[in-house]
Amino acid sequence: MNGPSYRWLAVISPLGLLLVWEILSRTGVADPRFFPPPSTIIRTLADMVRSGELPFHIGVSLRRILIGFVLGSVPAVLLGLAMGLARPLRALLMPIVAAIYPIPKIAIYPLIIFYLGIGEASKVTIVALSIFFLVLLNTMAGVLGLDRAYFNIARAYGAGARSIFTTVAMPGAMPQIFTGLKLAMGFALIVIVGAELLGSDAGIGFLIWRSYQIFAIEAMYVGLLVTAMLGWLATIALDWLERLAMPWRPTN
Amino acid sequence: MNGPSYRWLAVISPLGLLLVWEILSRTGVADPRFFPPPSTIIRTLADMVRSGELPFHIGVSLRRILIGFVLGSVPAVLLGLAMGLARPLRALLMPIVAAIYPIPKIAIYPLIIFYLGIGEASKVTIVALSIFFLVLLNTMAGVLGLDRAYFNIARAYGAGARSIFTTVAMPGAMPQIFTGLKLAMGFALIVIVGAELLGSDAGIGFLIWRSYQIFAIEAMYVGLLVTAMLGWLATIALDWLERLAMPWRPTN
Amino acid sequence: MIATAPPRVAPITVRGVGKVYPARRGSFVALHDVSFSVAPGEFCAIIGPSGCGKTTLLHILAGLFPASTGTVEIPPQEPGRLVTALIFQGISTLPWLTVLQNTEYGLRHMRVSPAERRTRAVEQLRRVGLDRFVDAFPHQLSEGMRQRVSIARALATDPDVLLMDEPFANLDEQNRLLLQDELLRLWQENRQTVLFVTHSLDEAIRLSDRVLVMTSAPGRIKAEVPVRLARPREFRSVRQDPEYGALSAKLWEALRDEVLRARQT
Amino acid sequence: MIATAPPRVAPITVRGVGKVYPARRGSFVALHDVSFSVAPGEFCAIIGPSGCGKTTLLHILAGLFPASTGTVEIPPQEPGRLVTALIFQGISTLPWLTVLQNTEYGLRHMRVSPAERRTRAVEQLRRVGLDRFVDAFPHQLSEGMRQRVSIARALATDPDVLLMDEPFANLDEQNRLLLQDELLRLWQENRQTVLFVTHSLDEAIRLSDRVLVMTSAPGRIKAEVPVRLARPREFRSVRQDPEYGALSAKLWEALRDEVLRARQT
Amino acid sequence: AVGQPQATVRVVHVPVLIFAPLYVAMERGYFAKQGIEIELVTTPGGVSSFAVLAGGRAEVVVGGLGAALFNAAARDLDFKVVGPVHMERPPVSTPLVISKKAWDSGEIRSVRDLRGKRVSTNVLGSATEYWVQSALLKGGLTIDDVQLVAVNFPEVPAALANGAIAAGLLGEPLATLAEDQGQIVRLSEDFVNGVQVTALYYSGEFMRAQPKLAVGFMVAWLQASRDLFNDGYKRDDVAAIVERYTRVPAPVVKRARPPFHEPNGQMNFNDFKRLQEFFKRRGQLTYEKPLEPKQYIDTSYVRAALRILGPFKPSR
Ligand SMILES: Nc1ncnc2c1ncn2[C@@H]1O[C@H](COP(=O)(O)OP(=O)(O)OP(=O)(O)O)[C@@H](O)[C@H]1O
Ligand SMILES: Nc1ncnc2c1ncn2[C@@H]1O[C@H](COP(=O)(O)OP(=O)(O)OP(=O)(O)O)[C@@H](O)[C@H]1O
Ligand SMILES: [Mg+2]
Ligand SMILES: [Mg+2]
Repeated sequence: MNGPSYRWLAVISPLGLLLVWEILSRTGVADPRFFPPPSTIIRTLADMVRSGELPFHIGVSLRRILIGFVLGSVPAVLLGLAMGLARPLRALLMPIVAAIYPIPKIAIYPLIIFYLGIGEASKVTIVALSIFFLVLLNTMAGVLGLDRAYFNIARAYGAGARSIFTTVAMPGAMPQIFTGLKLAMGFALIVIVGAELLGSDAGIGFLIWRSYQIFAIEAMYVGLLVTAMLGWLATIALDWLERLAMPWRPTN
Repeated sequence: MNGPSYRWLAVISPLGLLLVWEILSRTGVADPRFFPPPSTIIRTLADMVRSGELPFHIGVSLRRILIGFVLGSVPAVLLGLAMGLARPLRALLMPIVAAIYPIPKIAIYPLIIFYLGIGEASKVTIVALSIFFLVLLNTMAGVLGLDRAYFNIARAYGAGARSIFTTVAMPGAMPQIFTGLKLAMGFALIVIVGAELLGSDAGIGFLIWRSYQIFAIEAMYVGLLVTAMLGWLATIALDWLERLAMPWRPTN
Repeated sequence: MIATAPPRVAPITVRGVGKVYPARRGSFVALHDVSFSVAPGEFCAIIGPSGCGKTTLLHILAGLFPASTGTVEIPPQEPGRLVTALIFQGISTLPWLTVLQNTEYGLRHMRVSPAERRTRAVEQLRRVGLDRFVDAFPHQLSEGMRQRVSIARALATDPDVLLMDEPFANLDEQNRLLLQDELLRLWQENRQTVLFVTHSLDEAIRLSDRVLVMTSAPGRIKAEVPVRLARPREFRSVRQDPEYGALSAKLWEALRDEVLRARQT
Repeated sequence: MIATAPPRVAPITVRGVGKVYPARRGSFVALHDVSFSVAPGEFCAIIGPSGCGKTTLLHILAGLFPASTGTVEIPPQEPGRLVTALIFQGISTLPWLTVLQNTEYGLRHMRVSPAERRTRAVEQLRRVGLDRFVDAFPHQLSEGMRQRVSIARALATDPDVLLMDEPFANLDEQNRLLLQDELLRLWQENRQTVLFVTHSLDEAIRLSDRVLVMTSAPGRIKAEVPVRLARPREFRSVRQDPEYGALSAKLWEALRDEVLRARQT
Repeated sequence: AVGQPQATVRVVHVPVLIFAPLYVAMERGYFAKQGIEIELVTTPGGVSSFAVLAGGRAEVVVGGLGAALFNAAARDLDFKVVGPVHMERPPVSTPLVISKKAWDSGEIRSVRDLRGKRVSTNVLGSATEYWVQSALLKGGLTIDDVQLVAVNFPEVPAALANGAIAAGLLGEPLATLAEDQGQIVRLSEDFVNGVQVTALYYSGEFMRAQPKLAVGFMVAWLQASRDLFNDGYKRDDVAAIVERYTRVPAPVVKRARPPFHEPNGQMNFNDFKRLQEFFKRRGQLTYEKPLEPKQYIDTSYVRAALRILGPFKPSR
């Protein structure tokens, strides 16, 4: 029912916006010192790609996000599944998790650089930390939210603890795990950009902050653009991973 | 089925953790310069409450969050409902929303202080912005995810556009709106702490960063503790609001 | 025993109705050349395999969307009254409105004062035995009670025609039997024209004066089976009537192939 | 017509079984002093109002949890075979496993080689007519097909006792009638002992040799009604048997009060 | 004179030791005497100051010199550099430091030993980057011989301890604090001599609309700078004022290497030229053709103030 007229709207609206911006900026209605025309931004982007500066910063940030993401989410999923299945474990750990969870992890960043210094370790750690609890809680909720019926089927057909872990808890919690991972990606991006803003020598956040500090406005917009693109890429990657991990789900 | 033995675990586990920490710190097994004993932290907290410093910073941050939250979420809900109901509006705005949504809003903070300066306005704005898209998209998804049946009921019983807005879209999307608001609160907390870390003369984030800068590690832990408490308070407040806003939902 | 009211003057005539939905590839024909009519005050059941277009047909009759081809004659809506009231399959109430608000929902959009609205809604709730639950929310009721609310909502607007789309489909059979009793009682007090969609042979036979059997998609009327059992239709007497067994066998014969065919796709 | 197999030697005896659940305030008695027995190869139906403890009873028999009081005698599990197989109400398959994996699921936990697992599963899928859907996921099937998968899964373990918990409850009546045909055919080939829980009078009568009627909670056996209709039970012949109307009237009489009582709470 | 109507002037600052003249002038009533009431605006880092000035949200900025100054000037933002805040001369108040451990082990004993290692400055693209270059040049290295990273001053001791950096610039009084705690050793503190690194900026609007206040501000500023000449920081009342605004304990303030505040408001145009060239080479400027100092410096306020105050005589 996607009328062609609507699709048309969806294409012209962002283009239109850019065009209006370009015109306003070029005619000086919008102060080009603060709102440089998109064409200039694109030119700066091209320059920065050519000089290798931009790919370098993107690579640095991507690496931090990826490593931090894996380090944070894998243990979170395993522990989350275990906590979802085992009540004593849940009772033991939940109060601690609940206490740490609501702390915005960027607030811990000073603490982390206290202990780990300002190198890669602290950046990877802050990403991992900011993800860990979110994924843990989502995974656990996924197991807890599973219909008892699945466990009953498993047990009635002879499944032991291990089989229940792999054939019920894990696949059953998968949708919630991915909900968690997707949210986590949002948080990871904020946190890494924040951490790079606060103190770093490379990365997209650093690029934005340095451009801001030296008043290189176009480069700052380039940084924002790239951040948005990182966000899209992350979303696409996770969507793809989700389809891969859950072939049993209806596609639409 | 909450066995009393488990409840017992849930109480002792955090207390036990604090006790172990205290002992390790006092005996010097853990470096007390980095891990001051909890009792010292509590004492610092009490001092800072008594001196009025802590209430002041909490007040500043709370105010920023509250104002930003309202400024961000009210238009987001209204626009989200409208976009959920009206396809042309959705087609027009979605590409723009989708482009801006994945940018971690903290990355825009330098841009915001360019335009709005470093006062309260920029802090409130960054909170509002970091909330707006999240709430907007959740609200819209809430309307779109509503079973057609509700709209059919409304139309079969004579509801016009206005009645559909108020008696179907709004209450129907309410659960998703609150999902969005709760997520948004998490993001708002990160963003305000981040913004206060980056540049401010008051607020919890500032307190943490300054404590870090002057090596006042106890005060830094106090800042973290307070941040966690802000997080809890926000969660409790939103849960309460949610129950209030949706009296029709089963309580459990 | 309640006296049977005289029938209201509200016939339905459907002529050559077809409905085509846009589909992923091309289009999907849900209904094709459906024609039938229902006499004023008649209780007419429609039975057909899943996906044959029953809901589509009822939604066209209720005016939710137009037919692709053909014409429909049904009494037009009047201000202050909903001449044609639709009772839905599955989700039948708005979960965020109380039982009373749900019952008033039709009246709210008409020129009816709040006071009268309430009076009329409460009266109907009393008829379906739910006046104690005026301020309850749907989730606090059982599925059967929710369906009674949706019946009360329909009756509150004082309709001449009731379009019922598998109202009891989500109930277990036992509660279904009890609700059938209640529906028959209510109908006999007012004698609206009823078009009642169901999957159940037994329900169709128990309730209606006539059963229309539809083919699998695209839906057409395949057969028309009059049900001449005496009213009121008490469970025991219906079941022990030899006509009953014959009717259900006959209907199943007409349906079986269609169901098997619908299953294939 | 398929010859009826000789019955297997697997009786069930239930003596004074009770079940108490912990509840918000104190405890909730779901079953109270339930006693009955099922002969080897007998098809026994249990019917009772919603919430009367039917599922609880079956889960006790399947060994998912113990009874609070009383004893249960049922053939014990053997390695390589699931002597007692349970077929579930509602959700019956694991949505993340393919049809084949679901069917193999019981065998996977037994000492059965992967190759044999597959052979046996495919064979059962052929019996229920789903061998074309071996690699499909449950969401790609209709509800009725999913129930057939769960029947295949049970049969793959070659059980002596089938415990069936409203397996057809989520189907529309027409598909239900078709599945009843299939179940009867499968059962007549193997003659397992079957305990079949249902809400439907018609289903109980159509399928079983005997119907146990339960009271509303706490559930007890209220009545026992033997069904002496001839087998095989073809729809038309069953419906036109005068015994059928009498049986259904009788069962409804026994049930009606219980359903009304269950509704109150 | 006292009692005349006070006009509010908004001053953007960062609460650090080197901006002491601002706090001293406030506390000693020099601003009040000029009919000025100060409203302090705290910034994240000095840099957004240009947007603040241009946007008319403040009249005065006390801040550092950096690439941003030149980029903003090149974009015709409406402001001017009107006077100095402090200069660095040996021993500098922002030394290059290394960890005590590295010193004791003999791993690093001179600037030369830093080749290929990570060295930090507080803000990239600020004047401090130029100092790193100066310090390295003294040891026979250039900035390209090390890995330059940005580490905020407060993080430097921890970063050194963790080996994240081998050396870093560390501003006073943090250097003294860290030295007290046995964390650091000063590796080099004589690498610049008389280079201006922080400046006073006026917004164009302020200069045009309130020229008298603009001169008055400069008068008060120079008065306070003169108070801080020589051992000014060692005085109890000054240390107390600095403690009040920066929260650095007064005893530490007294022991820290004091920054030098040019008492006659002299600025060396060559310093600016050299900085501009330096940033150009570092690729941090967004324009091609070098700016003339006149385009962003206006010394008329210093001259006007000196006419009122007379030249500084180091009598006390
Ligand atoms: N909005 C729609 N767009 C496209 N196809 C539709 C739409 N609504 C219904 N259909 C299709 O039209 C056919 C008839 O649908 P309808 O709901 O009328 O069937 P039904 O007889 O009510 O089925 P059931 O017994 O399951 O309620 C189905 O195949 C369905 O998939
Ligand atoms: N785990 C449990 N804890 C507490 N109460 C339970 C539990 N399981 C079931 N009950 C209660 O026990 C009673 C019987 O439940 P059961 O599921 O056995 O009923 P049923 O006869 O199968 O109902 P239905 O026909 O709706 O399937 C119900 O009132 C139910 O609420
Ligand atoms: Mg339908
Ligand atoms: Mg049950």
